[in-house]
Amino acid sequence: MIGLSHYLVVSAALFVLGVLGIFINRKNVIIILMSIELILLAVNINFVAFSAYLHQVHGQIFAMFVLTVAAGEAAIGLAILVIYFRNRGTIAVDDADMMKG
Amino acid sequence: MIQLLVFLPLITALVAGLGGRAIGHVPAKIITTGGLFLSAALSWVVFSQFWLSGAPATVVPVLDWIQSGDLDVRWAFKVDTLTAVMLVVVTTVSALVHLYSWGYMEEDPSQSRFFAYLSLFTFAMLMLVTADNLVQMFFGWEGVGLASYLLIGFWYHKPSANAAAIKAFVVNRVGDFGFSLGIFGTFLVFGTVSIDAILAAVPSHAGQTFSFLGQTVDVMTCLCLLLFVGAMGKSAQLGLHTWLPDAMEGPTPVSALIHAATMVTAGVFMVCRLSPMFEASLTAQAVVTYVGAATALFAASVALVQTDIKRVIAYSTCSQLGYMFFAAGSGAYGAAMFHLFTHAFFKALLFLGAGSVIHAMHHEQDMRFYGGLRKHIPITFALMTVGTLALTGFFFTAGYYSKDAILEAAFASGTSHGQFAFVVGAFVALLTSFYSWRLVFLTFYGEPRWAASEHIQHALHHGHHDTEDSTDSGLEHDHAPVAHSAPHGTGGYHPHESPASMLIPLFVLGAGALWAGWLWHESFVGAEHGAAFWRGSLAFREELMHAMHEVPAWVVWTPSVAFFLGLLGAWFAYLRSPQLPARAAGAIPALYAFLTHKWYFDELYDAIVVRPSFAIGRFLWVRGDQQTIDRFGPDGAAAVVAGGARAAGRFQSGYVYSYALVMLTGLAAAAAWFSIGTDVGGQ
Amino acid sequence: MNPTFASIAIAGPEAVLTAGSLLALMLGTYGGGDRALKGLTWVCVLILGIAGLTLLDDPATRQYAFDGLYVADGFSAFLKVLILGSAAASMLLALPYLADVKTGRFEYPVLLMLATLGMCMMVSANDMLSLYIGLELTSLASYVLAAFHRGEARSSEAGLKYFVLGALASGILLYGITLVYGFAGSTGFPVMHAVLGAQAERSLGVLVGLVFIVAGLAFKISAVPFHMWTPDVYEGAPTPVAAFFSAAPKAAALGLLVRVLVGAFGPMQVDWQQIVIFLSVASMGLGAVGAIGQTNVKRLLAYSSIANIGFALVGLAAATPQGIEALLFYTAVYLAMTLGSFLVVLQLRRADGAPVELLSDLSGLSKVRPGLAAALAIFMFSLAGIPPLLGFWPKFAVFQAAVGAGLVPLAIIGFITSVVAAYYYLRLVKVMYFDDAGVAVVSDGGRTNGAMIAAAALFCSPIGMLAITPLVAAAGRAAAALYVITG
Amino acid sequence: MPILSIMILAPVLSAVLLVALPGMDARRARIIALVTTVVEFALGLIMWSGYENAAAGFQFVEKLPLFAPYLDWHLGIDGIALMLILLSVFLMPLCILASWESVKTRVPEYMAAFLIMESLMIGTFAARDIFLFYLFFEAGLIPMFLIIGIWGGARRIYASYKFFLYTLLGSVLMLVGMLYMVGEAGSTDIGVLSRWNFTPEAQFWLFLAFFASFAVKMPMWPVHTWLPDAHVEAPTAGSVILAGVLLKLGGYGFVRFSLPMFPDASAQLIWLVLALSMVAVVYTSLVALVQNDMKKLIAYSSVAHMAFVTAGLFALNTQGIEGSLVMMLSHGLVSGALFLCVGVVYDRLHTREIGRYGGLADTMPRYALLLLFFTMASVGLPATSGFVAEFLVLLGLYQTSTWATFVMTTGIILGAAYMLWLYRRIAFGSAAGDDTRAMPDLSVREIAILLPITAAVLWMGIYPKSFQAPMKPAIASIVARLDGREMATLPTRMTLTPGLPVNLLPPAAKAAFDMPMAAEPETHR
Amino acid sequence: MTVAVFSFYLFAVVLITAAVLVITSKNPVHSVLWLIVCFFNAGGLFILLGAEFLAMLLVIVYVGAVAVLFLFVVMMLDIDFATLRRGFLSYLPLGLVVAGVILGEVLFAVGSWVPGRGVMMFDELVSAPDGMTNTQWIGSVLYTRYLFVFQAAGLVLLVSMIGAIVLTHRQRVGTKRQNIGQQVARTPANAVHPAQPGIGQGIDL
Repeated sequence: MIGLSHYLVVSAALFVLGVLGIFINRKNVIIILMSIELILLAVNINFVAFSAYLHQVHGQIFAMFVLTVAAGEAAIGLAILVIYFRNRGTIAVDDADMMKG
Repeated sequence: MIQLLVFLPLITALVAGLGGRAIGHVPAKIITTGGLFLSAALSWVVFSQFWLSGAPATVVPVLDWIQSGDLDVRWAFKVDTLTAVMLVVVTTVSALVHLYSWGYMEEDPSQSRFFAYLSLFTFAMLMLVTADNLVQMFFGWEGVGLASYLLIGFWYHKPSANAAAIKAFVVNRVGDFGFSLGIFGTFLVFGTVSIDAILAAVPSHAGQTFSFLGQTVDVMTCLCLLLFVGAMGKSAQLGLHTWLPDAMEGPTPVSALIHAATMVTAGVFMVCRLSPMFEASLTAQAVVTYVGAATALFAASVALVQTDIKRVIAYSTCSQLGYMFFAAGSGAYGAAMFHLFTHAFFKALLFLGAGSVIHAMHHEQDMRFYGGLRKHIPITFALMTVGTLALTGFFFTAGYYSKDAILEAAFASGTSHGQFAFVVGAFVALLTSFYSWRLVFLTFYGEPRWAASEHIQHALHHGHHDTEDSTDSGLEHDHAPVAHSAPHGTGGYHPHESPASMLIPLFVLGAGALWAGWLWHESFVGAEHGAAFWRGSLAFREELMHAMHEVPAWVVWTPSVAFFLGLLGAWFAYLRSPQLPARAAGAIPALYAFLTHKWYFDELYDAIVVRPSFAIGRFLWVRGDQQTIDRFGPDGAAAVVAGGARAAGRFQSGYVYSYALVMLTGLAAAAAWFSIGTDVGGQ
Repeated sequence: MNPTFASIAIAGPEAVLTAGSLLALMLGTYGGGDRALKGLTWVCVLILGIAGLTLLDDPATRQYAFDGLYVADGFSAFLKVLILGSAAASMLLALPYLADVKTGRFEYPVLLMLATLGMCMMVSANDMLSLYIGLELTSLASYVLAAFHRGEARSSEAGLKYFVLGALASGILLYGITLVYGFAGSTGFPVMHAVLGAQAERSLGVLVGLVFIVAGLAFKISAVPFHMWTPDVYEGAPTPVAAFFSAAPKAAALGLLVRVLVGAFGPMQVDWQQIVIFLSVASMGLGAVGAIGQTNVKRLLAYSSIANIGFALVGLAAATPQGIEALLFYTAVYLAMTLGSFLVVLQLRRADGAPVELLSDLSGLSKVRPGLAAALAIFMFSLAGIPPLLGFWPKFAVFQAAVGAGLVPLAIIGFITSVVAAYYYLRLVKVMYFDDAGVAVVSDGGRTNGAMIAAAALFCSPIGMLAITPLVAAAGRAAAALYVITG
Repeated sequence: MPILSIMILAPVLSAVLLVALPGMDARRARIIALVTTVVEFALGLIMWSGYENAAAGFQFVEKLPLFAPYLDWHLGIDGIALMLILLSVFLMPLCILASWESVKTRVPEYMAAFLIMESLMIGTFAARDIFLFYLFFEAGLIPMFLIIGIWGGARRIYASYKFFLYTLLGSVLMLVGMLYMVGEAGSTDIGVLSRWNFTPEAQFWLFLAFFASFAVKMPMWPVHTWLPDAHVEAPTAGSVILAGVLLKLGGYGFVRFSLPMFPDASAQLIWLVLALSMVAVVYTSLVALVQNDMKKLIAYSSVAHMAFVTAGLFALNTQGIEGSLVMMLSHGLVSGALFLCVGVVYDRLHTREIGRYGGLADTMPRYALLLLFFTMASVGLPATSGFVAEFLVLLGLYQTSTWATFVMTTGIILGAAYMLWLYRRIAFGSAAGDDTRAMPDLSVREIAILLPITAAVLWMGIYPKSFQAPMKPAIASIVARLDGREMATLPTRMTLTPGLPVNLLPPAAKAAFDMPMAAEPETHR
Repeated sequence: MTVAVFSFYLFAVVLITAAVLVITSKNPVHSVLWLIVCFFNAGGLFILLGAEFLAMLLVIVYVGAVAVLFLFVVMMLDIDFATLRRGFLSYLPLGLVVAGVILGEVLFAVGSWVPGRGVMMFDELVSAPDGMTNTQWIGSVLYTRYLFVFQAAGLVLLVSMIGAIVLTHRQRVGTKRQNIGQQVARTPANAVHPAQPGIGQGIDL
């Protein structure tokens, strides 16, 4: 019998993997963007799971908007990535340290 | 009248001091000297009122001063016999010294300043002796200290004079420390600082105790001793005496006025003024006696080996002050005052005479370079001899009456400290006689030894005499002994007698030295007349005065024997076989060194007070302020903050993953805080 | 009336801003493009003004709209005034700069206006959903603005960092929202409040959710330890954008945080108080300490904004109407101070025409431009919280609230950090007044900016103290409005 | 006529004019500043003449709710405030005159800073609202920071920072305390708070919070180290104001706040204050002895003098408090004058190193005379203001603790030592160099600066009643407030045992005398 | 039921594995592909939960648009993949610790999951009310209850559109483009530019 907590556990694992992906990665910003997508996916799983078990549509609507925003976010993120690459010729995270201190 | 008497010197001092430059030296001198003579005349009028017609004691209020809570201090003049005696002493000697200084300071470029200081001093001294309350007395006390400071340091180009001035002021401050505590304690106990009120209330507080520095002590003993510390400082008693010999750096008239006749006796005056308090504490009296006796002995012993003419007299002063104190300690306040009175005449005479000698010897003060002066300055010689006779207590001179009175009173007091004081006093009388005559013999007899003196050499080479400027010569010229000095002493130098302005005061004082004792001894210490004379202005113990006149004959004769022994000894050692002192010094070098080093007091103080103060000060400044307080305080805090800033900067590495890590660490920590720290339960 | 129209009427500012931003976009696209930037900017300011006007007839009572997704009350109105005002200022102050560095693109005011719209939605959010959308609207526009100077590596790096971390923060926030949603069965604030209020024990899930939500929002206000982006982004972003970031979004995010914590998590006050206290202390401390070694004015002001957020959070930590009032008052004054500081920096150019960025560029400013130096000194002393400058009083207010709530240690820590912070504010003064003139500075910037500087300086000066009474009264009404149903 | 508001606002207006008016040059700025300060002084005198000495409570009260809800514009003075305001407005024209020639750069700004300083000082003393007080109290940091930092010496930056941050840190704790108090009492009126009875525990913490601020401001040992630095680096007039008035804010704070508002804590914590004061006197006096920098020496002497102020205040009796207040006035005049004297020679030789001077008695006799006078006043010679102050303080303190008095009184010895040592090195001996010898004597302007202070010092020393009388009702009310508070058991409370000599007491009672007093719980009231 | 259980575990395991591979792949192209796998499996989970509409949306929007966008960018940016491999795991330990702590906390939180008082939580999945399909259910509220957010989401997309254009749109130098605004605004005054070039000097156009 698959219960709510199963989904929550999957989502938790996915969330943590997304988180891990952000700082495990030193060389490629694109993977960071993908990690963010993973996090949002985890969120969506949560929303949908709760929505289902609460027997509400609200969670799903929320998840839908999260998807929408995530798409927009991805667009912006990639745009920034592109101009960053244009300026610096690299997308390595390690190189993004012009400003610090 | 009393206001005029007291304030006249102040006014003249201000005129001469602030306007001296504008009005010139001579007018300034005329104003100050004139003012002082007027004051002196008024003083004699006041004194005669008390002496002859028995005027009542009065208090003349002037102005409100400090009022706070129960404390009410006013500027006011208290005039009674004791004050009148002091007025006479102060104004007379001061007037004479003013006159004397006309000649002595003739060529000093800033003599109007000198006269202003003298008058200022006189004003302060008058405020002291007319004080109606302890605070005003303190005002005078400090005022004379200031004047003394200024006058000792009058020749401020001389480092030694500056050092002596500071020393005088600071050592006196040590005394004032005790005096102030005494005043505070007195106020606490009596609720007033008015002398009349305090003395009236003494009986009701006798035997009370209070807590002082955590100890339970007898009120009267404690207060008297604290006040006596002040007296010790001002009167250069053993322990706080070190400033007095150094004070001889000042011009000689100053020594005569301040450091012989008046200021240094303020301590004695204070003890006498507050004598009913001292009467209430046997312990305090004993302490006063012992200190006085010890000082008398100490100073006399040091005087034996001094070679500076002024220092000999200074130690003599110190010693005589010891006499006065042990007289007071023995209960014979009248005798103390009497000695104070006569001492003022003959000691001022001696100092001024010494000044005359110095003047003649072109500011050479070392007796080793004197000798044979009696033919060159006969008047000075004669008057110095008069002074010496009086000091050493030759029959019927002033000193004879007062010193005998003291010794007899000490013997008659019947207390153990009195007896002790008597023995010491008698011995000191012998020493006094010895060193006094030694001074006379070295100065006026024997062969001239002047040539070795560099002052004389200086005068000879530069061809000018009598310039006060020559005091600078010590700085400007090499101190090395002059090699080509003539073997037979004069070196071609001809001392000459001082001008009239200097000699007149000598004559007046000489008269006082000769006859003041004879004239007034009945009034001051007479068993019958004494009480009527003092009329309660000091604690006059009639029974002691009676006992004094009934002491055994050997007691009466002791001082005279001492006088002759001393005279004989001095004659033997310095005229008959002049090589004897050197041989004696060689025989007991330790004692000799002990005496020439003035019992090592200066060295001791230097080692335990002066140098440690500077060392501690430097330690506290560098180690305390800079290396501890600042280092751990503001600078330390700044360093901590700066370290924090560096740490924060290190976290701010610029890498996005480290930023994410920080964020997530924060998140994890906050979540952990609730996971662990909160008692969470399901439903 | 049609409920939708009624809702739109309630959400006046948002409606105006939506229409206005579309209009501006049209105007920009077809009305001359980038050359019309100045005119377009003034049009946008006008639109913001109109949006502000719709707040005037704001009724005293609380009004819900859009099926409870939106709320309009005194609290949101107060914050919207601040947001609209500082957004307008941010638009205007950018004009000379953009013209100077040749990135004067018409999208700048449009994006700013869209961000402002998002902020208005944030402070009016009554549901996690509208909160999220508003937040993202603002964030996305902000990411773009940070990288707006696209030809410059630092700007794009700033945009990248801001984006990555912002997205992470959004993820954290959302994850927290899901947890709470599962618990409360709703993301509407009133429902959450009610459900949580009915709860006897605290559920760990909700606590973790709360922590995640606060963390996500703390990122937006750049509270420590979620502040890491701030210095880098302020430094890299174009200066007017940094000025914008330091002002309006802070007000909006603070308002949002307050709304969420008080409106939704009110019953869990004990818990979030602890987090807020931590955030506050950490922000004050790090803001103060971190700025000390800085040589870049923008970076320094970034740390300053972190510290100031810490101080503002003290009011929230008090968790009383008085504390919220103080927080609002703080925000209002802070906006003037930070915008003023940025305005002065923007007003200056180095002799070679480059914008002033380094502290050393300001050396001896007081001799060259005494007026500007005096204004900046006023802002610095005000930020340092030295009476009688106005900047002292909001600090005073928040700490008064903290002491009133029994948080004396917090107040003490806060004051001590304010002393540390004073150090670097003084450093600016020192550079301007005590040092000798270094690089020649010239002033460049329109009369508008000059007037804004003068106004801000006057407001922060002791004369501004006369504004205390009306401002505090307004903030008090706003805070009271927040507590209407929950209180 | 709202004379206090006028006195506070007039200098500000004048300062604004100075910096805002176009075409302002140095000469005009000086004249405007001088005229303003002289007018302020005249207003101060008018106020003094209108002050009712005998009346208790506050006079010239003004109240406007301008800054509700935080604070009111609430002004009023009692005798203590009156005297300190007079001190401020008296010193101010002298400061302007002292800077007449020595300050050459940015004169309008300089004068403006001083005028603002004046306004803030008056405000501090006149404030009747606790936060208004704080406002003025703290605001003074800004102009002083600028004065030290812009017109100061070589290490001015370190000194200005240290001054600013140190005092700021001190006062923030006080602000927390104030917030608490206002929260408790529900009023910002100093009068109300002075009558409010806080719980002893609250008093304890509040006392410490206020103490942190006032101790730094005084400054008391060991938080005094900012003062020498600030003094050394500040321009002459800055030092005068710093020593003359700003240091008094701490003492004023103790009188206005600590004593009446926290009487129990004050009584309980006198050991703390007295201990620090005792250390300060000895410590800083010894440190002063070894200084080679004139200003530093005087700065350290200020610390020692301020220790007398604190000790006197915490004697908690009429004489002590009155003495402290006189000490504040006196020190304001005397140390101000001493700094002015340093400034005179600094203007000529541009060094404060003592070793570079010497023999000024020859070259500058008038200067030497005045310096001697102020040296003696600093030493506390009777007939100068310093004596009245020291005497009252120690007299009052003696009734509270003999130990403290004993230690503090050594200050008069050490004080004499370092001041005379200073004087000797400057004025006596011979000139250290040709430049020293060539220094001209005091100009008319300089004499005009120093003579009024001389007159005031003498006046206060000989007839202090003029200055004490207005303060008496205020002090009486403070003493009444303190009356009967349970005082900390000091090891050496001065107590007079009744008439019986100790050896006549019963053995038990005698034993009690031998016991250390600290062991007896609060028997001495 | 077993099918459901099996499907759940299948989707879950593949999802997690793919997610691990997304963040650990050395080649970003592989990462994108693994991301697509994740989306598909998440969609599967959504279907198991009865949210078909969202599952479709996920596949269409993400796989169809977002992931392709990623791929597009990855391919477009001329990245030197060889240099990207270096130093891959050096940050791992600390990251793992923090991630582990967060995972632990979240699991701890969801492990004891209970809904709030008064909240109806069903043990089993139930379908939409009134026999509506999931899509109908969503459609019934999306334009009514959620109008506000829907419109706002439109604005979000607008912003991202503007943003992407602002940031990436370049006017290439050397290409001739028509600028209507310029053409309309052209006046005789600025059309003619009289010049008097000196000898040997050109004119600057």
